[in-house]
Amino acid sequence: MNLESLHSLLPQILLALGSTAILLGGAWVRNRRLWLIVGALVAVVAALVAAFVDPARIDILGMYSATAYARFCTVLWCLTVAATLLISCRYVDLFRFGGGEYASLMLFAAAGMSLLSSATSFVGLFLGLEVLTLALYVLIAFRQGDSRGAEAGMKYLVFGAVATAFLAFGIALIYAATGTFNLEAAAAGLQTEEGLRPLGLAGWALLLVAIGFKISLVPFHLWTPDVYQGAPAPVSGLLATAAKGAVLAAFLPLLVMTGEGVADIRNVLWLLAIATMLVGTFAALPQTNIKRMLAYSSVVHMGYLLIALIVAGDEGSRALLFYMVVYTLATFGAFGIVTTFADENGEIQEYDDLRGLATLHPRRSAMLSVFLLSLTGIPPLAGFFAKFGLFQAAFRGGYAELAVVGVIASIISVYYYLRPIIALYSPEPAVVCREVAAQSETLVLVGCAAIILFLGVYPAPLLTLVGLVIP
Amino acid sequence: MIATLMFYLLGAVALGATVMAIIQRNPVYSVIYLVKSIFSLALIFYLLGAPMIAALQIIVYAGAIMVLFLFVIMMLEVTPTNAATRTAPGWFHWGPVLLLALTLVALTLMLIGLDPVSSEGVPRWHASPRDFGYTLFKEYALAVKIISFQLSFAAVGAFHVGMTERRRARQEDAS
Amino acid sequence: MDILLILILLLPLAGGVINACFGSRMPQPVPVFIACGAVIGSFLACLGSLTLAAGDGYRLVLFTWLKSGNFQADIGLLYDPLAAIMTLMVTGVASLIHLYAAGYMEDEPDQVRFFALLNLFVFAMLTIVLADNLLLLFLGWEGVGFCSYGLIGFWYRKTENADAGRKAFIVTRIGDLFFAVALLWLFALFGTISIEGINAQVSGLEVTTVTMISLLLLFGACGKSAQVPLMSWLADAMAGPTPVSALIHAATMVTAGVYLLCRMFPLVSLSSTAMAAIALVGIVTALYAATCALAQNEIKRVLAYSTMSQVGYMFLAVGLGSVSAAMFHLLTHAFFKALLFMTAGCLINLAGHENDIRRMGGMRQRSPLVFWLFLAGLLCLAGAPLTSGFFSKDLILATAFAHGDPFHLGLYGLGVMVAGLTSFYCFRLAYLVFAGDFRGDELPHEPSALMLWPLYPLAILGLTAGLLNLPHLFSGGSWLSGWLGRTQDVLHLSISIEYLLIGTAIAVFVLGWLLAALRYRKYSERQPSLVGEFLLNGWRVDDLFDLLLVRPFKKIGRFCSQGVEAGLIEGVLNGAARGCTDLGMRLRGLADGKVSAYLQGLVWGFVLIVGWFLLRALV
Amino acid sequence: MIVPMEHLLILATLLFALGLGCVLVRRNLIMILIGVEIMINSAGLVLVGASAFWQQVDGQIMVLILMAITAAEVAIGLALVVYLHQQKKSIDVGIFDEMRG
Amino acid sequence: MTAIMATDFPLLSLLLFTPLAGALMCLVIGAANGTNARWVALITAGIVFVLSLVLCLLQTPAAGWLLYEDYSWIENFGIRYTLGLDGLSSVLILLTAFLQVLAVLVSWRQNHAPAIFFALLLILETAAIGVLLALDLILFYLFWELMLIPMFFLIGVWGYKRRFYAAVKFFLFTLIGSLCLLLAVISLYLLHGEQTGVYTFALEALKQTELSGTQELIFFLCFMAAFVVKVPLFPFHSWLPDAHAEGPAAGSVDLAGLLLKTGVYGMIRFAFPLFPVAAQKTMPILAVLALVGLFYAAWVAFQQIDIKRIVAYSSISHMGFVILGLAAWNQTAWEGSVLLMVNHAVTTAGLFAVVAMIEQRTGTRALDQLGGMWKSHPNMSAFFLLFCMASLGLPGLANFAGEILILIGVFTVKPLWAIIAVVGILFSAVYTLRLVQGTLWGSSCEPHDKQDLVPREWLVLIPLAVLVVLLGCYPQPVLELLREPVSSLLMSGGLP
Repeated sequence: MNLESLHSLLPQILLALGSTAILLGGAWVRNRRLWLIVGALVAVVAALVAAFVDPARIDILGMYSATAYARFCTVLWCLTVAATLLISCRYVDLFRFGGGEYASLMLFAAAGMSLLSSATSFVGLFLGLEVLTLALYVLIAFRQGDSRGAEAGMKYLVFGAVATAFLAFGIALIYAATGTFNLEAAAAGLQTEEGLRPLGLAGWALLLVAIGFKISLVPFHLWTPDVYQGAPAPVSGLLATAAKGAVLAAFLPLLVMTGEGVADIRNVLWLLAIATMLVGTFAALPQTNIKRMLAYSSVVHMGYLLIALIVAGDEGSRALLFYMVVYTLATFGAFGIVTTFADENGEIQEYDDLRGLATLHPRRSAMLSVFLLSLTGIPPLAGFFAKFGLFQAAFRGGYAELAVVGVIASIISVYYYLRPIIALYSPEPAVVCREVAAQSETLVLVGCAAIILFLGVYPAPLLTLVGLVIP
Repeated sequence: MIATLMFYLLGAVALGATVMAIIQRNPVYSVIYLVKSIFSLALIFYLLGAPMIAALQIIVYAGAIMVLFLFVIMMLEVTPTNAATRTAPGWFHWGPVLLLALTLVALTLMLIGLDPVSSEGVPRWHASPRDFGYTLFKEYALAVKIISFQLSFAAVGAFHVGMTERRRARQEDAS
Repeated sequence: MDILLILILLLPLAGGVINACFGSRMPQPVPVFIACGAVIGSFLACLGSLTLAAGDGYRLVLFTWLKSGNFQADIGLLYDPLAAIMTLMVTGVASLIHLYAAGYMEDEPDQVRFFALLNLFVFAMLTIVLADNLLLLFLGWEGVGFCSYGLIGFWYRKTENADAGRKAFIVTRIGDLFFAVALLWLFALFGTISIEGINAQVSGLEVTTVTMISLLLLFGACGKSAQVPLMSWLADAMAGPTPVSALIHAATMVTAGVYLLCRMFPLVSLSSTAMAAIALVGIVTALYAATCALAQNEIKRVLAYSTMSQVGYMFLAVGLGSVSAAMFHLLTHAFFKALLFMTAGCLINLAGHENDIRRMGGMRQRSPLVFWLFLAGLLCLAGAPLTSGFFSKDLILATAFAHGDPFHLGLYGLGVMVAGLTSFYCFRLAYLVFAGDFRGDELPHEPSALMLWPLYPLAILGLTAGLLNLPHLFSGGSWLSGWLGRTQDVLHLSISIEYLLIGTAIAVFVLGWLLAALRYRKYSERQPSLVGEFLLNGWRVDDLFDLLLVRPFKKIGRFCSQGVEAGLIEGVLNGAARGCTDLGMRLRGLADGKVSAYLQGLVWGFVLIVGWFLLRALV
Repeated sequence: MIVPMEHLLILATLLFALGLGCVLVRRNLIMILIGVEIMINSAGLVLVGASAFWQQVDGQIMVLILMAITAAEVAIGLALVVYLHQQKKSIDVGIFDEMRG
Repeated sequence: MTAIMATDFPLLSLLLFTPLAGALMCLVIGAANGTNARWVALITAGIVFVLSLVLCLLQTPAAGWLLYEDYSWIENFGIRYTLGLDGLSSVLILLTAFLQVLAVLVSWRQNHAPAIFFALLLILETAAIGVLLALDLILFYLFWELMLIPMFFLIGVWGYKRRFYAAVKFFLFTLIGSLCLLLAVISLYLLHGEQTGVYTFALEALKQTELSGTQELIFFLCFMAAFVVKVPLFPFHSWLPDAHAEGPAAGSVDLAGLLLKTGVYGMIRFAFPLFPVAAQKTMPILAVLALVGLFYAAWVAFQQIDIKRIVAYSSISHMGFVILGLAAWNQTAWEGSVLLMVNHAVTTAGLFAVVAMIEQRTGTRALDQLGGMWKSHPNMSAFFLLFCMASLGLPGLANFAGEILILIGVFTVKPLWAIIAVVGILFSAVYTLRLVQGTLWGSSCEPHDKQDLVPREWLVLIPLAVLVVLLGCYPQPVLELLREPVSSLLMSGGLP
């Protein structure tokens, strides 16, 4: 633990210290908005540091790395968390979220995510994941006295704990087989002529369960809609985007490093991808609650991302990262809109309650439409190029069948994405929701929508960037 | 030789205690059985050359975590009567689940069995507390720090979640 | 001169368009003036440009209508003797009819529409006549159909009228299809659709092809000319105002088919089979219509069937190879039939808007003038000696006789028989309308002077038009045949045979008169016999068509819309949608809210993964 | 090594399966958490065994990390248990099915 | 690729993005006041119309692109921003721009969120123009899909009772087709990249790709899936009647006038030249489907009660005619097809406009409740009659010119097809006359609004009526424009 390592870990340190500081400060100054803003600032600063301060060294104590890829992810999650904080301004007042804890836990989660996606050893991976999960346990059940929040927290806790156990046992098995926690070395140690060693396979099976839970792959997805529905909308947004993205981001190098042994895992992933895409899609069809729908949609999108993971290589990684960014923007935005529609009675979740909101809130409705259409993958929104890159990668990698299943899923997805939009624009209003969005909310959402539109027209910058950072 | 025998003995005890812990209807008994299992595991750890871990196992697990469990159980007065499921008795679910667990065990064991790890000729090894501490605070210093953060935030989280309405309201008033 | 030629077409078009667009904004008599002026102007232009037509005719191209690849259709006029005579007749008769209509429609609030359509109709008819290519001819051809649709259904408030218009449009359009196919085929063969071009190139064609194309043209002509089997629309078309009946169904539209066949005569005449078919269609129609006319109760329907029958004669003439006979009959028929219809209009007014001859009678007392005019028309129609109808009909029959072979002699025999029938129903009509006392109870509605005035020239023309092509027996020079350049149509029969033929014709005429006089001089109410009923309904052809065409069409339509569209396609789609939703409901049911169930799902997933890996490791 | 590695793995696997069984079968939230503890214990067993097998301390340190993490998790988990109990007066996970579908 | 008119000014982009800018203006200016939005939309549409008219007049009958723009865009995927304007596209763009002006006028009284409504109309215009200009497959696809969104909203938000059903059906149908297209485009791109090492989506480059017979067939079918659904060809037409019946008037005008046309354009510009062999091999199938559709739609139209649905099915029937012309694969037929497309757009737009007016005045679209409109609304009825006559193919009016060219072209290749198609003309007469009969003639229904045409409606109908007559009597200018593009497209496809 020397200065150089600390220097390389600067963003994460900033996040951790910032969260502690806010926690302490929150005990004295009970001003909710202040701490949210401070938290967002800290996150942004961390992101800037990660983006522009060259790390002293790449390898940090054999546990983490400061590669371009890791820093890119750090920036991404930091910004997401900052956005989440900004979007919660009105929300925290509305539901009287305690002063500093909320912001502090968010930052802590950001630290966890950033550690997670820069992990180079199983120990680092495990720690990052636990930091993230722990923060989320609390955040999901953050709204006091809300029985749904409590239920969601309980469900996430049970699953999280079981997943932790699976992860631990998987890591233990792999360690037993190879004698190292380093991802690369472990992968090499598991490799034999014919593929992975059986012990490695057993370990991987356990790891897959844990990861599958975290990014909600079918059949480990069942908790997802309940938790998303019960959690506060901003937290759901974070859960659906950064929390999943971080795990995927950690998973990508893991898979890349596994080398040829990946062939064995690929089959399982192939199966999981197809099951995830289809089951998620069909289950989303009859939903009438926008948060649940978005939950199932996130399941489906994880299936799409699995395609990129399976393809791997440069093409796959690029497609994955691009898709992840675009998906994050859109999903986050959608949850953000749900956040802004919340009032004292709770959040507006049912489609029936959305009816006719467009006449009252044309801008937010338009933005929600943009987000949902981007998720559908309709040009000229970023979602199109994301899917385009994905399918193209799938074709190049020789997984045309996955692309076809993906296409089928996106066709069906039209139905459930369009339902809330039509509800929004229907001429006869259901309930009168007169909540005016706070400035910070508008700022963040307009930003998301603008980026989605921009990337939909001109995705080249992000594509180039992503091409630079792939592991 | 004795160590080997001890291992099997302790393993059997651990398994037995665990089974007992699982099937107890009263959580208090479960916890007690679990402590028994943890003790046997700690001994096994010792036999495997990990005295520090064995000690910590007893201190942390048995001493802290299990006590915490007990504390909560006592606090909530979770007795067999009111902890029992409202619907069918626990046994009702056991059939399919046991089948599942057995399949799982069988599958995993078969997988493990396919990959024989030749442990013959590996000498007994003993990690001294000194080595342990040295590695922990040298190589894994970062992990230690993260864990300390983690624990403090766990405290914060637990505090937040566990806070009663009344107390929260009082806090709100204060601000 | 070109401008005159263009004016022939342009004036009615302009009149129609101006009336259609601005007529309703003009003060009342102006549209009528415009309409009448346009047609009369057209007639004058026609007279003025007549010299152009002599000899081989004159060709004028205005602009290119359609040009694509090697296909080219111009807006071009071909003004040759045939077209000229036809143009003259159309514009002339139309002028008179317009004037008559101005009187007839005086009280009609929606005059503008009427006159606009009437003008357009004349324009369309002139387009048929003057077109130098088949596509332009087709334009007129269809235009005539549309205008007749609008005019027949002019009194649209009564659904029957509108339906009659629709029937006319659709039935004639069936014929148009054949024409269209012939057009396509001709283009495919010759690479041109110019009438002259085609007629110049036909000689090299195979006979079968010619036969096929000619038959297609024949069918096309049948539609417009109401010949068997596409004849059923004409009788219903009487639903329109009387001037319309006069214009469309006497003088112009129905003659379009005859004109087309004459136009394409160089092509058609190459195939003897086609010629025989044309003749046969003609005679069958003549016979059919004559029998139907025997039993009709409405004055205009009688006239309508008589038109059909007379047009049948014209077809017969074409089939016999005598263009001039056909054109001769066409002309004379135009005059006296227009006269008849318009007088019938007067009669209907006089009878108090009563159509049914059973409720007329004694009309002579109501207006002797109309009686004489109507009688003049009837005499022409019946072929009374020395009237124009007599000469033109005689020429056709004589031509048939002159061929000499059994087939044509048979045609002649049937023709004579039809002449007898014609005479019979003409006098039946005359007796029922004029003899005895008035049987209706409506007050007369005196025809205005404007309605009567145009009748005189027509009556005179009807009675004297025979002079146009007077055979040499009557020391005539067959002027029409000469004008048309068809000297081969002039018959050179021996005097005795000519006298024999004339004698037969006169005898048949008298026989028909006598029989009619015997039966109808005294009116008596009687139940129609079965045969009468059958004839009254036009041999129940409508029912046959209904059974053969309309009902299957509707049935298939129902099958398509209910069976295929709503049942199959929508069914499959809805089924798929429901399948998806059901699957969705089932999958969503997996998440039943219970943690235990969720955990089991997790473990099942784990088992599957491990199982799969085990399989991989074992194999 | 005092015992073959396989035996150790078998013992651990059995423990893991027992823990998992506990998680699956019991509906008492506390018992579920206890089941998770058993599972994590079994992971620790493997790690210690592997540590002995490879003669490295790393595995043991991982066990320590596991313990700490478990402690944190249990702290939050039990706080949640208390919170849930406050709300519904029960810690039976089966009755928390307000959200479904 | 050289352009005839060498100009550095990006005229095409200007043309393309003017409506988009107008849409933004609509949203900004019109948010508070609906009238502003209407005027912005009208003015924008007018500007685009004038622009496209100018471009049309600039066209020379020479081969090649009049204007051509090519910029680097997304290098990572080899996607370029390539636009090209030739006679074919300029004719269709002019049509689009023209109809868009009318669509704005038709929906002038739209009161539910007018700003968004008109913005969507303008976005739709951009998309349609983009489709007609794009020469890069992904650019094309982008605009192709972009057409969906505004149309979806127009139907789904401003439609009638079953609007969600209709909108989703429309969206799903077209999306299924276009995703097939996307997959094929991607595979073609990869194949081309593997063969030449150059990864590009440029149409010209992709034409050079060497394909095996099966590959070509599969790609072709995927391409056609998108286009055939849009056209729509039997049996993929099921979305159209619903979309028309449930959509607002402007939606129907655009649907019939713009969207359907892009399908045929896609075939001519992309599917046939890219896969000529497969195209020619499958032509008979296409022709058979076209013919079946021609009659089938006519029969179904004959059974409809809703007048809007009758017009919708008549669209399907006419588009069958268009496709039949394409299947003939020769100059005359193709020119006829494009001409018929233009004419049909004008005619059908007129029909939908009048139907909307009828519905506005009577409150119903059911044939059995209507009748005798001529009595109360003679002017409107006259226009309706005119459009109906054009629709049933009366010579001298718009549709006939195209139909006869198609028939002539088809007859020289396959006489039987032409003969069958001729019968189709009769069928169109049958159902169209039923439509006229039920609305204009007969005893009068009691319309609650006795007002005949108002000035705005005159403004909509007169241009359409003039065009209907003009295109029927003198379609030569359009045909001149089409000659070169069509012949070069035919050449690149290889004449059989």
